[in-house]
Amino acid sequence: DQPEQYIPVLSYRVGPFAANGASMFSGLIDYLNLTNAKGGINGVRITFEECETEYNTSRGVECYERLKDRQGGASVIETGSTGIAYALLDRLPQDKLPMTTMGYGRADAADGRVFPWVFPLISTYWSQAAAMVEYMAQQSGGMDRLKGKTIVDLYHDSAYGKESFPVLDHYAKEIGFNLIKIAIPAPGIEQQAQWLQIRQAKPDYVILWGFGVMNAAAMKAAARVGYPREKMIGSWWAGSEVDTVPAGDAAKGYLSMTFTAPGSFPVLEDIKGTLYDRGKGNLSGDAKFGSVSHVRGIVIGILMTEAIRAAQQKYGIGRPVTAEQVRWGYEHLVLDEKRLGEIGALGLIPPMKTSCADHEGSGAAMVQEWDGTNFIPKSKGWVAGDRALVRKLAEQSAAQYAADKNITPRDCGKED
Amino acid sequence: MFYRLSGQFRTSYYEDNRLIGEKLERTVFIATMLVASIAIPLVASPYLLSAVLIPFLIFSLAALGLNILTGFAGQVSFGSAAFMAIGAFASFNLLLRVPAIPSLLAFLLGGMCASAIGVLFGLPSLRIRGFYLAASTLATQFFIVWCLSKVGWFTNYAASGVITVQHVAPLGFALDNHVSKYLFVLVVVTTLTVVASNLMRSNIGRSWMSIRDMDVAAEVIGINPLYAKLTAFAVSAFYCGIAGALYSYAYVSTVEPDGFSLDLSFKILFMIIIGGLGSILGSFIGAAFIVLLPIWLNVFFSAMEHFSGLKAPSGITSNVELIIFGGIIIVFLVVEPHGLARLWQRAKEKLQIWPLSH
Amino acid sequence: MQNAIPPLLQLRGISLRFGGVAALANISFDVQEHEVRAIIGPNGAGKSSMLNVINGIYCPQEGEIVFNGEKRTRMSTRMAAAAGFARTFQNIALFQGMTVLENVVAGRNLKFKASLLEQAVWFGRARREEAAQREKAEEVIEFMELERYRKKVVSQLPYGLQKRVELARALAAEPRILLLDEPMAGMNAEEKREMCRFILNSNRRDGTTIILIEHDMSVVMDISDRIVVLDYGRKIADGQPKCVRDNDEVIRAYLGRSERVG
Amino acid sequence: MAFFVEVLVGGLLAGVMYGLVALGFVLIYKASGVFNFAQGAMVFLGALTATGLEQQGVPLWLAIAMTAIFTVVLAILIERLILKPLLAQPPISLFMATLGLAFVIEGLAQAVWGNNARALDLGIPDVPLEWLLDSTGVGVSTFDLVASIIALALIGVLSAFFSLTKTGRALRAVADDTKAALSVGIPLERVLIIVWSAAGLVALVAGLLWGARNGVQYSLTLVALKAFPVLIIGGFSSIPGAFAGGLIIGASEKLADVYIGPMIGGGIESWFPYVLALLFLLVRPEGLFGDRIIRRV
Amino acid sequence: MPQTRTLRRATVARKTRVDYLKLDNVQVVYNGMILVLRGVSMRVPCGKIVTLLGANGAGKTTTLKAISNLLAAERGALSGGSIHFEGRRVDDLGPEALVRSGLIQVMEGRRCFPHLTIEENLLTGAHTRSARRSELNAGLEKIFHYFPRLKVKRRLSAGYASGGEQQMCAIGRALMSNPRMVLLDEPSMGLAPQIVQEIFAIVRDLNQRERVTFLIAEQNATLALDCADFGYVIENGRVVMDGTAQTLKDSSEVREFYLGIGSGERRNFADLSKSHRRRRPFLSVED
Ligand SMILES: Nc1ncnc2c1ncn2[C@@H]1O[C@H](COP(=O)(O)OP(=O)(O)OP(=O)(O)O)[C@@H](O)[C@H]1O
Ligand SMILES: Nc1ncnc2c1ncn2[C@@H]1O[C@H](COP(=O)(O)OP(=O)(O)OP(=O)(O)O)[C@@H](O)[C@H]1O
Ligand SMILES: [Mg+2]
Ligand SMILES: [Mg+2]
Repeated sequence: DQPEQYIPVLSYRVGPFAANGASMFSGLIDYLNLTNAKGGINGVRITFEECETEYNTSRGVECYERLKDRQGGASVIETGSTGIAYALLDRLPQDKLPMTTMGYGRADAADGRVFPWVFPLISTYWSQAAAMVEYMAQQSGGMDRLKGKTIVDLYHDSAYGKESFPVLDHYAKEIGFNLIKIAIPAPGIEQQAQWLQIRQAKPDYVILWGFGVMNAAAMKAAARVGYPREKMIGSWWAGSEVDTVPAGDAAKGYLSMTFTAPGSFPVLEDIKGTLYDRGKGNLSGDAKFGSVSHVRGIVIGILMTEAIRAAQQKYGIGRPVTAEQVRWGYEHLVLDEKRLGEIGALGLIPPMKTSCADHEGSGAAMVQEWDGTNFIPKSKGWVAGDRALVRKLAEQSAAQYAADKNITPRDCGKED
Repeated sequence: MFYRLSGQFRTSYYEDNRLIGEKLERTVFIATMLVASIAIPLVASPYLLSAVLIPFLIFSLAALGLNILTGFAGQVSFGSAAFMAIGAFASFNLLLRVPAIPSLLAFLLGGMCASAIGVLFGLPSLRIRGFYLAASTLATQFFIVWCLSKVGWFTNYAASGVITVQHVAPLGFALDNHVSKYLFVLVVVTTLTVVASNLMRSNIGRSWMSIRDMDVAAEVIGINPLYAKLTAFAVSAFYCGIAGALYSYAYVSTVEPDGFSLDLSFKILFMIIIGGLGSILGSFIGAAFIVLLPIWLNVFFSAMEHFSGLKAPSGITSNVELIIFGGIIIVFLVVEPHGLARLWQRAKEKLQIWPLSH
Repeated sequence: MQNAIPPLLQLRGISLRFGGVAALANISFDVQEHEVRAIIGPNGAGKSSMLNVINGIYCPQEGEIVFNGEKRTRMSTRMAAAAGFARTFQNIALFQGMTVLENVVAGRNLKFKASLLEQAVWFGRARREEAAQREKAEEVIEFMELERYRKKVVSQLPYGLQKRVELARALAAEPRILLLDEPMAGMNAEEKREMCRFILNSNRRDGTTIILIEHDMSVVMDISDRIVVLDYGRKIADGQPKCVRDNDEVIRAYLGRSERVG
Repeated sequence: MAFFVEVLVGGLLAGVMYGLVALGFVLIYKASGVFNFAQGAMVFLGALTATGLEQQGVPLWLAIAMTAIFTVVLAILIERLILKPLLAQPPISLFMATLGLAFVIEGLAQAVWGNNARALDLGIPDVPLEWLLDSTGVGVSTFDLVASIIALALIGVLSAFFSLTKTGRALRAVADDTKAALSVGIPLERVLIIVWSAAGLVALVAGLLWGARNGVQYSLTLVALKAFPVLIIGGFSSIPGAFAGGLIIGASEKLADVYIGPMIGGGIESWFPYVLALLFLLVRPEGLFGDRIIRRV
Repeated sequence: MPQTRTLRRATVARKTRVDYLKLDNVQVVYNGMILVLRGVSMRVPCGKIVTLLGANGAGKTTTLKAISNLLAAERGALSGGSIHFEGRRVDDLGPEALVRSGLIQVMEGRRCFPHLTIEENLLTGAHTRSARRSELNAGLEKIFHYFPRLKVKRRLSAGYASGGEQQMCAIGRALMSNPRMVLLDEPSMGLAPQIVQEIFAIVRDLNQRERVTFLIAEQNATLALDCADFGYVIENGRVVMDGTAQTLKDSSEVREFYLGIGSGERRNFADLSKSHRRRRPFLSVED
């Protein structure tokens, strides 16, 4: 029998965020299936089991507890939900199970010394905010040109919406631009008043740190008050087809951040050829193939298999590894251009390298534009903000957390 | 046949006022408690304890709280999650800011805070009734959650408003593993359930029910609606507050105000309606129904797929589960509109006269 | 004779209007302690409204109420309860979700003194009180011959029994004044007789003052000491049964010629 | 000042859209005294079915007509399977049943049509009318005008239906006392089907308009949330109340958000309408136009 | 077409003249458990007035509800027996169909629609009729003629009306349907003596002039028996006595328990002695 490595999939395919969740988790499953179709990871098959969380914390915890010990134990967990990820935070060290929070969750978890089990891979919210500012500066012709400009942060009034504050506040003070924060309470289906305010403020950019229907509503409202969509930059959770398609023409020209580049890549072709053309794709309806959410799911899968591969490299090739060993793998990911090229994902994500202390790996992001039917790259390559600043903020915050929770940070120097 | 009440005579009113009247039921209750407190911690898997039983008990407690207000005192509320939030955040702040405060006391005071706010938001009930009152309790729900997330002090200025609760050891009993958490929750929930039953068989319980059934007549026999309604709000909010504290300290440990959303409030309301308004047992049955049924459906469908080897298109199963869940709610209501507890009671009555049919 | 003792309850110039329609216009009458005082009149005359004024559910626009020597322009419902008013309603106002026993014990709620905390732990005073009040309530239940229904939820009882439970709830409060709004509607002769027995027993044994609205003339004539007759908000007669019975205006407005009385 | 007017007008127009959603609730409440939790799901279902059909290549008008027929069929099913067996049961049980219904509808809609977000183009432009903007500085779009006209027309027709026709009277009777309504021979079955069809059609209209605004996606179920405060202010049982309540909520919510919000941290739209509604209720416990609460002993 | 239908109905009615309404061994259970009617059989001939006597809780209301098929709304059900109306089996017919075929019930406890005005209440009674406005107005006038008090209060929400006014409204509402058979549940309850007289006068009048058949559950047995042709007495869910009104009036039990006449003369209500025989005089059925 082929050795097996087990990954529980905590997905949400019904409920308010099903449109995102369904494609994303299909992407993950597609990549796992692709890996298996190619003989697994050095011959180790990946098995997985899905559990519906409805994006609901309580059900997420239940799914986690139900699946984590199945089939020889879970290797890694990825919930796609901030609430569930938070709820699992305390359970991970006890279960010795790594969790990835790709593009969401606590930004300070990038400090692996305090959060040994959490991996906010590729980029955190803070890196995203820094990259946003960096992009605006590029467009304006330099950081100093931002001085005196007005930037509106239209944010979802929730924990998520406020994630950008520390970084944006810092930049606003340092560079001297005028930051206006406007909250949109959930669900945010009606934004007429806020957009009238925005029009009055005549901002140079509007950051749309939105979620769900709020994004389409914002684009529509922007169109109504005549604010150019080209000046709106969404966060990456405000940057998928789910957000732009419903807005119809109003979305044309809209920009958003992303940590996965739009476009066609060999790995996508591979999945299409190996799975979809043979009717084995996981998406219901091929229309969503290659959509932003789908690709993000694929990337989650890539990172999972790469971490397992790295762990095998150290602990025994061709044998299943334990969750603790997978964590080691996650801490020693080296996805340079060469490796990315081998996977067929060169350019799909920024090259990244993790370590015991750095659980983020990259910190870069890309700006994409909606051309009416597709997202296309807008920024020239990957953009990263002030990495040192973000790292400093993360370390401060993590230290605070460690103090509150009586955690002694790991000494990364002593680990290999 | 075995379910017979004959031969059981009560000789004093003390006896007739007992918490659980029938001998058999008493035995069953004691057996359940023994199993719950000894057998389950010994044999149950961590999964069962920490992902099923603990949330079930906590939601039962919240449902019980809401049932006191809605089922017994007749004031429908959509704000129970907000009171849970108050309980959670008040306990968090007390433990954070009051040096050396015993955690049990912090929880108690957290519940009291919820109580106090409950009284405040209960005031409109003196004038507003029915669905109007229900809809206006939404103000409570949204306002409190907004406050908690806007005022940094409540979340100890956490950047995004998320708090991670402290490790606590009530009465030296550290809540650091599934079993201890489960036992602690079990003790709290049992105690509060007994207290609720006491209230229901006392004068205050009757006052609540009379206000619910016919407020004019209640006033005419001398019941003070102000007192009755506000105590109901207070006690209910207290229960929800404690449930909130347990939710954060014995279950998820990292919470944000938005976690106590309207959805949660609705969920708790559904528990008591499907379980049975005005029934303590109903709160538990309802919580079990709403918490466990989706899990069972999920497990069932996974098993089906596993055994049949058929793979339904992704997303379909989840939607089918949802449809079945809704369908089952409707079917149960059609069978017994007064909730599962009433269904159970009717089954019991049938057993008593079995094998005769009338 | 009656002048010697001041009346227990006096209503002076009571007027009550609902958006321009006068339900009661300048009504005055008094009630002596221990008497059975009947109010009769055609439908819509304002009898129930009168009771509502007496125990504070309606607030009259004019007039004053003198109870036990105290003058006030309106009663408050709870004050009335505390002062010993108990009442039954024309449209049964029982606590439908509660059992007969609970309804009757609830009638005694003013006798409970234990605090919320004591009730919560079911200890000491709360426990003793519950048993003591229960005993009293059981006496009433026994007296009203409701033992068989003690643990039945009232909503499932037939109409007539509900009326009886309502009377039991009122009697359980050991009232000083009992306001009865058509307590015998929907009963047959024998059942009415029983109700009369309960009412008169309370009146004679405990000295309860009774104000009674009833449309069955034989009952009213038999058991009441004095009768007030209202006619669309006006008082048209007041006096002892035999005077009222023969009053022409009463016959015209209310009794009708063919009513056989006694 | 101009800004104030602009916000005010924007709020009023938003209010019209809220009122449209509230209207569906009112219909059911008026006919059965029940708060229909599934109204949001019905809004979603209506819009999703219409767009789903359209994407299958059916012309839009035909898709809408087919959806309307489907709505009536759904109403018949609801009557048969839920309302009839739950005849004359306490409103809270019916409320719960509508919750079950909401789950069924949501699950069904997504199982059939998938959970993609879709755009819906009704062909009504949603950009401010130039001449109006130029002359008054107030942005009102053709879309707003159409929505307002539709809302007013619906409200007029439905009010007339309820107050002038025999069936309307029967509906109110059913809400007051179902058993008594049965005893006088009101055909409950037909009456309920009519109401639920009407509520379904109103939901369809609301779904189409909201869908054209924000796209057709699950969050359409959330527009129901906006209807709560509208209902409280207007009164659960008043059709014109839904409209008036919508205007009041829309206008005050936007003004508060712009003028009060910044002072206390923003995002007050989440609770402001409810608190406002609560204040209204303290003065008038049955809303502005709702049926008076009759308490008489 | 409507004409032929009436014609057909009429012939059916004539054929079954003897048993216009017929109950055979009807049993009713509430909640699937509580057996309330234990086999009630009765016959109501066409064009007659029949009264139903019985103590509180005997099952009068339940019998009437069984006939008009209103039990389902209270989770009650017919568990045995059959009911025929105009020769047709009707126990599975909905209440609406029954009203259309001419049988209407006035429910116990008034049951007006509180938020509708008195006039609207009356009009709902005519829901099954496809009458023109003028016919409706004529109907209204007829009711107002019977109950002048209602005319005064026609614009008042029924919920605010006095008990008696509501009762008149409920009766008037049923009459608005132009019924051919009326089930009256305690029509005299809460009405002033004059109006009670009036009600029975109306019953007699409708019966004689429009040949409306009545089944009346009534506690004012004196009046009911005066007005009725036949009577049934039920106790504890069973018919324990039946016969012409006169036979019942002459029976000593009925005299004592329903008419309040003990040993030849009316007993005074102020007499506190317990009656020598307790309730349930006819049969000692188990509790
Ligand atoms: N919904 C119900 N559920 C259970 N039992 C019921 C229900 N309705 C009535 N009963 C029972 O049925 C029996 C007969 O009731 P019913 O109302 O028919 O009596 P009735 O003869 O009309 O009495 P009354 O003169 O008091 O109106 C009673 O014992 C009552 O308890
Ligand atoms: N809250 C109210 N609003 C409007 N009108 C009212 C109100 N209460 C009573 N009325 C009117 O006042 C009049 C007197 O009513 P009341 O109930 O006192 O009559 P009643 O003498 O008890 O009659 P009945 O014998 O029929 O019970 C009635 O015409 C009634 O319609
Ligand atoms: Mg009256
Ligand atoms: Mg009856």
